Amino acid sequence: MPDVRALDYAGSERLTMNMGPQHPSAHGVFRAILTLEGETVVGVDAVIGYLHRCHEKLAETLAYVQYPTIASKTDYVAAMSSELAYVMAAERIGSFEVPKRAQYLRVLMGELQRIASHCLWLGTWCMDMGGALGGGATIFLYCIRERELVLDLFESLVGARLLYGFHQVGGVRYDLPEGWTAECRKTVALIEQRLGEYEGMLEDNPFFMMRTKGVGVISTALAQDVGISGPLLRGSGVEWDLRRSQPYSSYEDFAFTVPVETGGDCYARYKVRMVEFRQSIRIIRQILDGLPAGPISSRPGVKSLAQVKVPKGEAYARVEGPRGEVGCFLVSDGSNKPYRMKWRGASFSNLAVLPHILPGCSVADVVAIMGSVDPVFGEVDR
Amino acid sequence: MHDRKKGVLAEAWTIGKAVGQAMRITFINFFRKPVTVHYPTVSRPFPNRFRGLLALTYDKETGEENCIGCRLCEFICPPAVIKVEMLKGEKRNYAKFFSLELYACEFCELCVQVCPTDAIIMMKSFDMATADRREMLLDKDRLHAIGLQYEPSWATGNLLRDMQQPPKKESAKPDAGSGKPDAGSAPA
Amino acid sequence: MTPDRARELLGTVAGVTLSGAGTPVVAQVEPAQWLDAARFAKDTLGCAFFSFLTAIDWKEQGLEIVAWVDNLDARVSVELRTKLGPGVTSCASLTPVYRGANWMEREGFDMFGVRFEGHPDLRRILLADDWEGHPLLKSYAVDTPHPPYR
Amino acid sequence: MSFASLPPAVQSLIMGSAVLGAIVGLLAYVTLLERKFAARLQSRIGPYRVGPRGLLQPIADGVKLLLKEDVMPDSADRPVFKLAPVVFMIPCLLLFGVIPFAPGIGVADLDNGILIFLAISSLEIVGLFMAGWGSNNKYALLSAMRAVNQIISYDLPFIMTALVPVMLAGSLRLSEIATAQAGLWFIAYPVIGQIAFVFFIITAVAAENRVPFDILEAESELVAGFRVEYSGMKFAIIQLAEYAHVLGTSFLGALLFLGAWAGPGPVWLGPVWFLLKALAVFLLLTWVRWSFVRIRVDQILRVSWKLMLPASLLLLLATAATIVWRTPHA
Repeated sequence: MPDVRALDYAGSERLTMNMGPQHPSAHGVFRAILTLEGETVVGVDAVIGYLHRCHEKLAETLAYVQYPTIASKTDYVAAMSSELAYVMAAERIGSFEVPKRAQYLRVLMGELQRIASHCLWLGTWCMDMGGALGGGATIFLYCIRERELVLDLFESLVGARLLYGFHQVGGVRYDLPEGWTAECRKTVALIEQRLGEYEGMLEDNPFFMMRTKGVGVISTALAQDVGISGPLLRGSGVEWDLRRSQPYSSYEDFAFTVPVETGGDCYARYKVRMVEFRQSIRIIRQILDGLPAGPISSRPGVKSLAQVKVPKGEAYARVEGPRGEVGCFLVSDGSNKPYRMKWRGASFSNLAVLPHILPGCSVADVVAIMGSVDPVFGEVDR
Repeated sequence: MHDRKKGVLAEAWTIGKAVGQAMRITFINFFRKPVTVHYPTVSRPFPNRFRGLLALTYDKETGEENCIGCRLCEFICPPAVIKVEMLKGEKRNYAKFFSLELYACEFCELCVQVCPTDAIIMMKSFDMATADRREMLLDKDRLHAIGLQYEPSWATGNLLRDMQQPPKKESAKPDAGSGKPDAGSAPA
Repeated sequence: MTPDRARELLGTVAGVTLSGAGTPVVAQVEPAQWLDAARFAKDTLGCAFFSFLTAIDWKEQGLEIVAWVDNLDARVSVELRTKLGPGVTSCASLTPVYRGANWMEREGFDMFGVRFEGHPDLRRILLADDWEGHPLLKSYAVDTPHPPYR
Repeated sequence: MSFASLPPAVQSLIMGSAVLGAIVGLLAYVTLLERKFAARLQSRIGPYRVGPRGLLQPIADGVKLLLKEDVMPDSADRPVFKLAPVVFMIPCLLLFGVIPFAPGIGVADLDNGILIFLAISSLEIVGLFMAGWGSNNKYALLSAMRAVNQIISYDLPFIMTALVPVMLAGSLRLSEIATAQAGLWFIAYPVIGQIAFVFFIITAVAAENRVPFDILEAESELVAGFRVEYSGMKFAIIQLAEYAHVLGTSFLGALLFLGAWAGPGPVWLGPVWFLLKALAVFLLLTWVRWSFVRIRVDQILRVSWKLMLPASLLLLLATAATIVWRTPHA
């Protein structure tokens, strides 16, 4: 955080303004204590932790069979990828194999989740920029309309719309119901068509371009230094996608491109995510075409608490979630509960970049930048 | 706003086109059917696997309660909302006491999955808002009553475990979990 | 840069013990060399990407600090670890090398009470400022009473 | 005894009360219209629960706001805080005083009607700034400062654009501008008419502080802007006044460009036509509002001073030139 007093003092009175924790664009419970000079931000103190639920302590008290259902509460907008990070860490320590069908299902869910999550991001971001009583709300409702379709798919698969409990150590808990693949194809086709509408409303639109181009530039060096990941990192010109660079769960079987933009501004992040939308749809189609038959789990379904025991060891499993690298660092002492779990939330690191880029922006840019970072506070505060 | 390379007129034309485009899209959506569901009067159809209100079941043939008070669900429950006491019987055991704190339940379906007798299941219902928190503390009678009141979801312990069953070593017998996409539409 | 080359280079740094094979390169560092090892990882190994920093409480053996950095171009991951020793709660801060260590170290201080020497702004980050104790220590029971909510 | 034989003061009083009553009733339903229209743009239904198809919703809203607790911040500047909604409301309602709704129907058909209209229209900023200042809230203060910036910079091009029909009609009297369009609505006037109308819509949206120019409300940055501390009836008054201002501008737009009460059918249908046209302008403003994202305050000002103001001046010049060119030299 730059020292406010060290900045050059223009002679006007400074205003300290609290943005959050109760604020329409706080994306949950983020509190930014802004020091303003007129409308220009000169100092930022970011306060987080309002949603802290001791997930890391909780994980030490819950067995490997129990925690995946709660792991979904860390990043509740992309529950599938957070669950996957946890079970992958456990599988990596124990060298448990995962059947091919389960791996494909995990990828399928991960990509659907990415679509759902990006829908929410686009909607809320536009709402930040466009106002709840204006065009932003329109895009928000369009995005939510499409996101609901994806959640419908999840609901018919696992029975829940937000917190799935889909993964378990050694595989997945639910197989596809009848008619699901056809429904899925229909949904992604519809979403692909609607994506064009969002782009039509936003791209070339002078208002949107003015708000996003050149705003909140994150340099490549800063991006790596702070450890931001996902679309933000790729928007800053680094080609780093864990699905490509460290493939997990059979991602190497699928063809997709990793979008990279060099602008580092809000518009670059927007472009990256819009391409990711389409690439996710592409991966989903490939999976639906080539879904292998077979079991969905290498271990029998959960019957008791002590069923999954993981040998002594440590592992760090990282997953490319919609917001970036979701990591789970697991230390096992050989019992049915982890000895220590470190949750590396993508949003936590992504949000840590804000104090570096906000000074010098105007108040209106603060919300645009924060929206483009796409933080989910369940994951920041854990 | 003003791009110096292009002329003012060309710039105005691009802006005008983009503005028209945005307004055209909202206009298209004006004629789409609203997606709103008039919730309390109309209810969205529940999917078959809906994870909703929990309930206890009776045996269809004998009319006896299915729960044997084995406490497996109590042990597995991540937020620890289930409390069971066992009552030893001659032929079989019963639950002497069964309570479920629905206000802390996270609907993960683990209790359903571990139940060896398919006694605890989930119902196709979610609207359980109440003004009194104590109403969400469900005892055995309430849970049985809920089981008769709503339509049950597809999942039961045995069905879920079958679905997740890995292939048996050597004798790979086809079961619900392997092979074709599983018949989720079959009611329990 | 390959994992093996990184291993070879890291082996030349004083106070570094290597273990494991392939990626990640696990380097056990003496606490005194902590900052130097991180600087070496960034400058020489090209690990510019800072993934996370955390601590593990090994009960009577004391705390261990774990940091994970990546070289994104060469796809080499380096896991730096240092055992602080029983009863020691102070460690050099990585903030001069990695700006991302700022929040991670604040979290480490918050949860484990590790005092990161040289951190510009070591405050609690997730818990309230008046919280008592450091919850992720094994000595902190899950049902420790907490001050009432306000 | 006929209406015309009454003393002028009594005539104005009766007419004023009638217009006020009609406008307030209309305003309530204009809010419903906007909500329904916006809902359909967004694939929603909009309010539908109160009364048949939600028709009683404005009344329910009014009752709710009436019954709500009126909260005032402790450290607010009390007289200013209390006075602000009224100061804000009065000019917004006064707008309707100068609009002729049909030949002879209207409170006052002044010979410089449009000037009065434009003057009153920019007065709302006083109440707005009072509200922002009196709330003793940082968000409100920022919003009030933005408001002053924005409204001053957009009233100028707004006035310039409104002068185009004045020049075409050759009169400042609103009723004469209306009758001058008997042959050709000014929106159909070649080139100049259409450009002027587009400019009018843009500047009107900006002067009404509606998205994409609603930086003073900007709820994602400033929560609710200048009205963040207002609740209950005071909030209702501010809300009503805003809608009154929008509706007044819509009437002006219909009068200046769409031929006011001209339309097929008998003469008594005139006011109905006028109302329909005004609502069409209102819906256009609404449509713009619900289609774009907001722009930043400095960009708004830049657009105004560097683009809208020169462009509207040029337009005015072009209009003058056209008129001179088309007028046969005597």
